Amino acid sequence: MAELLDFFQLALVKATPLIFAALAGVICERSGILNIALEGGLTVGAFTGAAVSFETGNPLLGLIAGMLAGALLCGLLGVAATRFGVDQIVAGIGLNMLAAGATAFAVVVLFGAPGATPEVHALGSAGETALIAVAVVAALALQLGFDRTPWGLRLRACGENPQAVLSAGLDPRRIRVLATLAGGAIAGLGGVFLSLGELDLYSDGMTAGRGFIALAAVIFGRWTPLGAAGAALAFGALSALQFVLQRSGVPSELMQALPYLAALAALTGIVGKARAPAADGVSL
Amino acid sequence: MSRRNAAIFAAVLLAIAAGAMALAGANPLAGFAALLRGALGGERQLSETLVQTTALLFPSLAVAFAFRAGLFNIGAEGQLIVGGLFAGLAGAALVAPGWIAIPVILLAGAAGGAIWGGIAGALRARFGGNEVIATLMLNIVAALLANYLVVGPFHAPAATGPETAELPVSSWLPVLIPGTRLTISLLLALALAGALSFMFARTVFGYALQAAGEAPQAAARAGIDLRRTALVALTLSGAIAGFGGATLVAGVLHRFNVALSPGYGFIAIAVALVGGLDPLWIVLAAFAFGILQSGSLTMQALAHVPKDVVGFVEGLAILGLSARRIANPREESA
Amino acid sequence: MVETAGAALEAIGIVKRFGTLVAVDGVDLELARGEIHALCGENGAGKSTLARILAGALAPSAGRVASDGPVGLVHQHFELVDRLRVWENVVLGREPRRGLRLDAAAARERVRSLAREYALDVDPDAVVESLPVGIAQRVEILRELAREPSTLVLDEPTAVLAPREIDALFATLRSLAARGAAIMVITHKLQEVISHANRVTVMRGGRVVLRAATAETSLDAIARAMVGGDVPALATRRAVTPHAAFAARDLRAGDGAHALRGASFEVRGGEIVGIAGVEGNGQSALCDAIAGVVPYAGEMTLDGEPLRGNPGARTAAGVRTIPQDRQREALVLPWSIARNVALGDHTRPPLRRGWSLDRQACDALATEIVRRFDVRAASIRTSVAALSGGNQQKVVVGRALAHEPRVVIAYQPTRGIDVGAASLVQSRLIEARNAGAAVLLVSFELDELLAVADRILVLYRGAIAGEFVREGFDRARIGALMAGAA
Amino acid sequence: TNGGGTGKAASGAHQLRLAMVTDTGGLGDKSFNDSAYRGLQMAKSKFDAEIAVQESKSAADYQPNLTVLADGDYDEIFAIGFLMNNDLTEVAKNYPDKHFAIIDAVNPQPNVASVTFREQDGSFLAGALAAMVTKTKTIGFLGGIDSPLLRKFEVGYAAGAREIDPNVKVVVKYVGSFEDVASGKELADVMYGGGADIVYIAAGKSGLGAIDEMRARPNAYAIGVDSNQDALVPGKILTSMVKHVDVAVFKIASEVHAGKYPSGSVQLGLKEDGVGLTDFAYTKALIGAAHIARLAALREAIVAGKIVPPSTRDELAAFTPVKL
Ligand SMILES: Nc1ncnc2c1ncn2[C@@H]1O[C@H](COP(=O)(O)OP(=O)(O)OP(=O)(O)O)[C@@H](O)[C@H]1O
Ligand SMILES: Nc1ncnc2c1ncn2[C@@H]1O[C@H](COP(=O)(O)OP(=O)(O)OP(=O)(O)O)[C@@H](O)[C@H]1O
Ligand SMILES: [Mg+2]
Ligand SMILES: [Mg+2]
Repeated sequence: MAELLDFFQLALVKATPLIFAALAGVICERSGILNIALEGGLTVGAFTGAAVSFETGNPLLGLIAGMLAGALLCGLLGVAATRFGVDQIVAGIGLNMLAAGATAFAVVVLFGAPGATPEVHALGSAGETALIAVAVVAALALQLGFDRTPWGLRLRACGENPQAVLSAGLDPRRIRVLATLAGGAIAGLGGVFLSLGELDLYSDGMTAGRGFIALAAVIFGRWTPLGAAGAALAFGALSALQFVLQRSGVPSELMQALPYLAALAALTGIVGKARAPAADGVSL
Repeated sequence: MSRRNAAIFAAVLLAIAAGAMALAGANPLAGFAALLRGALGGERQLSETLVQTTALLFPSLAVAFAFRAGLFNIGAEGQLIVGGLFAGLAGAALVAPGWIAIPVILLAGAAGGAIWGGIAGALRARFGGNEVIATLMLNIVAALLANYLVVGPFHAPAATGPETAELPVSSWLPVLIPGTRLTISLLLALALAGALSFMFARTVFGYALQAAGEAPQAAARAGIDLRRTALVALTLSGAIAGFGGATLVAGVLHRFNVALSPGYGFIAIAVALVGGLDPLWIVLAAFAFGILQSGSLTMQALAHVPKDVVGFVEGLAILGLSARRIANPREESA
Repeated sequence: MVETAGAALEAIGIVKRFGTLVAVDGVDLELARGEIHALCGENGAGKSTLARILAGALAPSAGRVASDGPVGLVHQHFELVDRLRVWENVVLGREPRRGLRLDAAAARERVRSLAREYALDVDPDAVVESLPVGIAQRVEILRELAREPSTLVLDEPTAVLAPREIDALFATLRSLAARGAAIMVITHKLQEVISHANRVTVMRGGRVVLRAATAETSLDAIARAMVGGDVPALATRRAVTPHAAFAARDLRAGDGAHALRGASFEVRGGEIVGIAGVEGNGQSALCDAIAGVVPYAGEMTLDGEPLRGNPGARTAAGVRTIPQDRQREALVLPWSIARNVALGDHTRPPLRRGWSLDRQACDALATEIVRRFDVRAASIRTSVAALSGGNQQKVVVGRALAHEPRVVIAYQPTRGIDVGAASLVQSRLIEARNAGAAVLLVSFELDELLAVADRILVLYRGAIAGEFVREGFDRARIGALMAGAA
Repeated sequence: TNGGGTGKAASGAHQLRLAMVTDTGGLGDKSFNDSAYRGLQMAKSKFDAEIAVQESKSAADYQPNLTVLADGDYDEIFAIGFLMNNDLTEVAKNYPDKHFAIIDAVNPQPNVASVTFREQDGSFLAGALAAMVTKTKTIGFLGGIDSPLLRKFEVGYAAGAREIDPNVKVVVKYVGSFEDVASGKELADVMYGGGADIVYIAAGKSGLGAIDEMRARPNAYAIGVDSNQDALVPGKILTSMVKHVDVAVFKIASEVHAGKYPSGSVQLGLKEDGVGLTDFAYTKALIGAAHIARLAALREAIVAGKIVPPSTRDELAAFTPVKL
């Protein structure tokens, strides 16, 4: 019983950054921006959170700064995709490289040694628990926001037919940029969870592909906040299971590959046919 | 992007790169000079640049091949890895004269890449699954698979690292210039670029492929089977990338190693787009990125510019170059 | 005559340049409250551009627009969010709220009351993608009406509507005008202009070439102004001995409201069979089944042989189609004319030679089509994206008729193109018939069928409801059958 | 020669110039690249040497990186990591007048000095220590990515535990990454939560997370790796299995400074002080003098060749305790 509880706790902890990133993905994709740069959003969020907490000694400021950094990075994608007609996927790949390079470089410049920051003031286990709760609440709140508010309606419309949004007298570019800013802030929070919630430092590569698992969760969750959060939770449980079952005969690489294989399976429609937003990935 | 915007963008990029170097305590001018000298400064430098060009060229042509058919293959990286893996396994196992072994190794690589691309193609053809996501996921699965096989069942007994056994010397690709790593794979890549260029411009197959990419509904009405096209295009695209992985194994490393690629498959997307998806321009674009790849090593050594700055600048470049429209030249006029 | 009560909108000296092209070249226009104003002109005359400028969706290069209230624009191609509900589409951007929340009940009620007020019957909870075009158009109009515009501009609103729906639309517009709004309708259907509009403006090459009250002008005068001369006469039909060519037995395809439910008919060589009917009665399914792009049940034969296989095999057998959406279903827009003319025939000689496409043969074919169909293009290397809609259509028709087709399936081949081009296309169909082809012509415009067809079949709810031969064409009876009379 | 834009020593005296090529782990790996770099920095401060580092992004970079440095006038070029061995052979042949050294591999070229370590020896002592101290009779090994090198640590550790007490359970887990700090922490949580009270952490940066987890748990201890990590959490890191890459690099640098260019290969084990446990600065009381004495005896046995710690899983299966 206690073990089961431990397992659930571990699954939740594993899932939380995925939930944040997946929610960010849902917001962006429902507005029509296919955001491959979630990984980069997590990275800059984690780094900025740690760096600002180091400089100010205040992890809450770090949290805010991490969200801003995520918003900035993904907002860049939003602006590029709405103002410069970029190809979103290529831009996303570029942003991921940029985020990885810039943070690694900044670690050297700011802290004198490569690889990782020193330990910083973190949010502590209370903060970690709070952020886990925030992730769950955010999923619920976003679902309600999508279904029940004018902004949700506009966002959904924008991901389906930006032209129609334009002729309804709204500016789809603005909506998309706002969506990437909001999504980026949430992805940044996912990064902050890693560096200041679970841990108390930033280390190069610490996001370790979580942004890509989140993309899979978005599909698996059929582009809805609750669905994506649920998928993220399932993927979190898979990783937790991987930890527990390791070396019981199953290759650990296979266990690690499960979320990605699950996403591939989702593409076959076995979890039910869901369509991506019609204008997902279509630049304006 | 207009020519003027492109110029402004390039200037901004250079400025940011210079700023980053200065921040790192390096002299930007020395950095750029080192970049050029390291890439083009002599026969050896040039040959290394061409090695990088070749390494980029295969996945770039692979990406262009799929894009032309309207399929966003961002899985060239995974296809390259699996191709290299197959080539490494075949090459280590095969004891045969070079004229047999080398083609077999290269074809094994192509087959590996084809399988990996074909999975995405089948998902697309059979279920309409989005190939962007499929190829993205397959990249990660490829890396895990390679690690599992190379550390586990196929680990070379003598090797300390995650790699397969060394290929017999007779199975190495012949070098073009003695004392360098430049092999006939460059010629193969150029020939492939030429063949693809001809294929797109002249052949019925290329015609159908591009029609399916540009106007799927019209193509379907013209008797072009879209599902088959998706399967064939992604499979062949994967085969090209996998072939490239095999040339790295047989020509550069002489074994498969999990660190085979620094992300050639991702940079290839930028290369393909900069080359306007036109094989001949892609050759030039690959050369330009080859300069960056190979010159950046010298930048570290001579100007003490950290490698992360190079990654950062490459990211910026890809971001900027993504601003070229590739899809529909006819903009929605509203 | 409706009383006009001053100008709702006034445009002065409007100029719009795209690069070197002057799309609108100094247009003055005044729309009066209470009037229905028709805007006509050949393809590329600048109508849509002007409309967008009037509605504020596009900034003019010169000139100014003054209006005494919002200007609504109903687009040529609908701009609705397919996967949202009707009410969501209508209130988008002006949502009623309760606190932070969207007040869905109020929104539904708003749509219902608007629908009642203007007699535009629609279910607020229907998902748009499930709606037939005529209803979707109502949604688009409702959305504009919800903004209470003082001027409403509609760009080719009737191109996709059935005659009855057209009448209903104009009834709505009339009641809107009666409340003091100004209405401008762009259309290529000159009969509508005469029957429903108060005034007409004709554009040509970006300039206004005719302004008139409809009561004081004629269909012919408008057409001549548009074309800048005489409208070319239709080709004459020669007597041919018809022979059985194409036959369909109990053909079923598609599902839902637009399905084809068991149609049996034949089209003989040397005859044009017109399919009359309101859109959405199975026409698409019929054409798609013959082209082989959708699954179907039933049998088809060509000269007694079963017709099977994929679209390519059918093309090879001599079945040629002119699809309904030329830009998506027929052309590869970025490609040149020369490259486009091979599409569908790229797998066979004479256009194929070994592994390659024979460029010379493609060029020769393209040159021939451009000549015979009067395609207005700089050269055969011009990208078809740069052609106007009418000229694109000519390329599509030219390609379909190029290789001595045995069967031609033409779905609304003159939709959206100007009278001159339409006449040319119709003539070429008649010539193909004269040469022995079996032509199946689907049109929602009865006038076109009456002018061109040898025989008319009425399609109603997916089945053939009546048949008329040319000597016995009965406009009223056909119209009644189209509307579902027994 | 190619002096680049780098500053030359002002005086006539020759300035020592040293360079290294990292493997794809790069600087900041908290493992042997960092350790080698420390060695270079020692040489820098001691001999006023000029140092340069070339980081590699892929396996294909090794050869050009080595070549670029060989073209510069460096007195000694260090190749860090076994992965570079083949490429080094090529470059060493092409530059017979240049001097190289490689860590973790044996290279036959005359102008290359090779240094390898017997990680399993030190790990054996770590395992023995853990088996002596554990209260739960369960200890853990946490690796980065499963690979032959890491298995030398894992297997030596397990053998050492078996030597002391065959009933001690050794839980082995791999993070699957050297960089995933969070997963390192979570896995540590699983291991400590599953009853292990001591975990030997050989996971690069992922290990930072594991240490973080350990710190927060009462009665949980860790054993560090590669460099002396004892001070990270004083009293809770029992010891560190140090692998003196830095010392080896510095030693070669000193010889070069003295005008001698070493070549041939050395294998550094316990005897040569290439590997070994730290001095229990914070944990003497905790471990107790008896255990420390027993460790010393084990060390002697290994040095004397009476115990040969296994280096592969097959050898481990065949390993039977010597029972001194
Ligand atoms: N966005 C644009 N960029 C460049 N040229 C344009 C653009 N939009 C329209 N044009 C040009 O302006 C001219 C007028 O186009 P417009 O769409 O107004 O014609 P139209 O009268 O509506 O034609 P149709 O009857 O075919 O709908 C055309 O020649 C077209 O080439
Ligand atoms: N970017 C562009 N450059 C040049 N011409 C353009 C461009 N975009 C649109 N056009 C022109 O604008 C005109 C109007 O485009 P639109 O899509 O409305 O076609 P259309 O001529 O109205 O055809 P339809 O009969 O289908 O309405 C066309 O003549 C087309 O050539
Ligand atoms: Mg128009
Ligand atoms: Mg038009």
